[in-house]
Amino acid sequence: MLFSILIYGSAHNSQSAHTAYRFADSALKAGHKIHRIFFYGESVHTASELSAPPRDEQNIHQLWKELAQAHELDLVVCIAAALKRGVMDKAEAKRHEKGSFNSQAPYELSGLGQLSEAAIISDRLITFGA
Amino acid sequence: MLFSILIYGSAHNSQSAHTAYRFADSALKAGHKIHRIFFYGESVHTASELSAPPRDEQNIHQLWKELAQAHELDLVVCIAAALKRGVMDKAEAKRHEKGSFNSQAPYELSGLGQLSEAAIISDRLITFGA
Amino acid sequence: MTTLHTINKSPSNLALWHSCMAALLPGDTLLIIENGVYAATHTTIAEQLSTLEGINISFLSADVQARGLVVTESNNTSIVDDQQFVNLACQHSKTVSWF
Amino acid sequence: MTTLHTINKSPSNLALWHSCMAALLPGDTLLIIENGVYAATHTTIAEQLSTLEGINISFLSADVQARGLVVTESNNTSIVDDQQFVNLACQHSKTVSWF
Amino acid sequence: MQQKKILLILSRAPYGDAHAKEALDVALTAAAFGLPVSLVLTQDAPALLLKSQQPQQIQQKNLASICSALPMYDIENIYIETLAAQIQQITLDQLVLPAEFVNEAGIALMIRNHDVVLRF
Amino acid sequence: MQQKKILLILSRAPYGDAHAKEALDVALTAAAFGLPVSLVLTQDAPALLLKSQQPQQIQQKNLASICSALPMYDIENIYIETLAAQIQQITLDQLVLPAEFVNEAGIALMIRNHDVVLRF
Repeated sequence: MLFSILIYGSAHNSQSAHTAYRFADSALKAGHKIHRIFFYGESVHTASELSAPPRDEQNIHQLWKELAQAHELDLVVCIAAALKRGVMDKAEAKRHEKGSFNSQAPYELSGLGQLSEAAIISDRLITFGA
Repeated sequence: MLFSILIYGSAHNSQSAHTAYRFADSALKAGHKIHRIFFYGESVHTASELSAPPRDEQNIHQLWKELAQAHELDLVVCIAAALKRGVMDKAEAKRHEKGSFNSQAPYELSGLGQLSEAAIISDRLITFGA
Repeated sequence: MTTLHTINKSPSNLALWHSCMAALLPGDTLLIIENGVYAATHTTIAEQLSTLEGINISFLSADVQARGLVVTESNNTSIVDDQQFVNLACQHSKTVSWF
Repeated sequence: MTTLHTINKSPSNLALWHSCMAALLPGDTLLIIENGVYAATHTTIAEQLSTLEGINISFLSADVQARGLVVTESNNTSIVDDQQFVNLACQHSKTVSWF
Repeated sequence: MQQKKILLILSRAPYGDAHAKEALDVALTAAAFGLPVSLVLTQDAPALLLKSQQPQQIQQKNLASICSALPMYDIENIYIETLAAQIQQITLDQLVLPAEFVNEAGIALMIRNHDVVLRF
Repeated sequence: MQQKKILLILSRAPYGDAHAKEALDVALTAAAFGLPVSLVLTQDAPALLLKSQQPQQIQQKNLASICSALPMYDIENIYIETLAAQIQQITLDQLVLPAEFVNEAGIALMIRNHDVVLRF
């Protein structure tokens, strides 16, 4: 089965990013494929590498990064939702004349079209809400 | 009258940061003083200078910054809430071995004690919720 | 020692609205802001607000306008601007925010 | 063409729970996750869930444990783990998330 | 590839949070992708279509204006949940575009008849 | 300076979002500042005190453990809203610490009698 996952909940004020992570991990362990993880709304903060939770708490940015690297997952962050919330990669930082950036691969900024494409391609699109 | 303001709502997914801004602006125009603005919970993202909203939309980071500079306001961001959400100044970025930072004066990272102190000192503490 | 209460969630959050209305005492003001202003046209909440005795009900003007609603002013119900919001916070000895 | 519905808000969000329960059709599964699992001990919602006919009700195990609740399994009610969550998503042709 | 029909169920009021705006962005993008999109406005969402909205003072974009552009993107299946509109005393003549009422049973059937359902 | 009495009204369930944890952090800090703190748990918040909580699998801190430390910080005025507890079928013997019931009228009086009231 080919899954895509839409995450809408805040990275650090909602359990949904972690529930989505457990779902993705379980789906991969069962032999399913994941076409794309799409971060939208408040969930775009997941892509910020500046997140520094206490050592005994979950690091959701790191969890997704490691899962993506292990399974070559496509982590797409909605670019419009990300820019207004202060999540940007090197190219966007330059374009917006910012002195620094806080996001990089495997997180990738792209348009909402990637969500529509995921809906078309995948057997199942599952949302983890705010 | 000496006010302090506690902002709890998300900077970019809640109207409350903007309502709080209008309240602060009106209080200052009426001749009141503001002891402190305390950013807690999801509102800490307000302190990120990487925020790049479309030009025809409000820039809440900039609005507070300009109000603070015009009136020497004390903008305090809860450090624990900020660090886990990826909002940090130069000193914290160094301490957490991050390659960049996204917050600086007039926003200032400090502890929750600053909220208790504001509650003690101020005539009124008003919350703008999530 | 009266209180200025603010509420910013739409009345579809009934549990919040019920808790808030139960916490009002004579002399208090309930200032309705942001999505809370949908209370003005909500069938059951609008009626309950009109029966609260000794409580001032205010709607924040900018939010009523933004959402295109009509608020009928009466003895205990008014529309206030941002400056009057500040005055209300001064006139009551504390504020409580329902969200 | 059946649906897997998930719901992640506590039953104190009655408007959400009512919309969700009204959207269930025979053959659908309602998987209750995160703060939704408080439905297990909520007086009115727990009873309404038990009267839904032709609907499978599942609670996500990790969330039930986290919150220290007890779920009574029955004909139409079960506790599932993360792996079974994935299976449910496969068995139904689409998912709808109530939040 | 078979064309998938998308149903968007909106439930939030405008301006208080970003849900309504972000849901409309999804609708417009999906339509631009050539996907057939239906919209259902439930709970607090019918107020999104009120033509009287004037959000200048709170410095937000007028969402009614965005909604009025939906037909230009071939999004013409726009439904309002009957009870939600009644609770907020919203009538069809107050809206920026033509919409139809649908009840809860109708929404259940729409969910079953669409391929992808997104809620906001 | 006169000492101000602080009332914290919690309304959210644990784990779904950060409200409960962040409210407890405020309570502990205010108490460390020497302020008299009272806690009232309303709506979904009484579940915060259930001793049966085991959040290891969802990788969050056990909030019941944090709550059980409240008396060590001299936070001993802990109240549970009666109806909220009844709706969730929560009884006092299930809790990590002693708490008292309070009804809605009692909460209204507590708000009036405290100097600073924060809700979460």
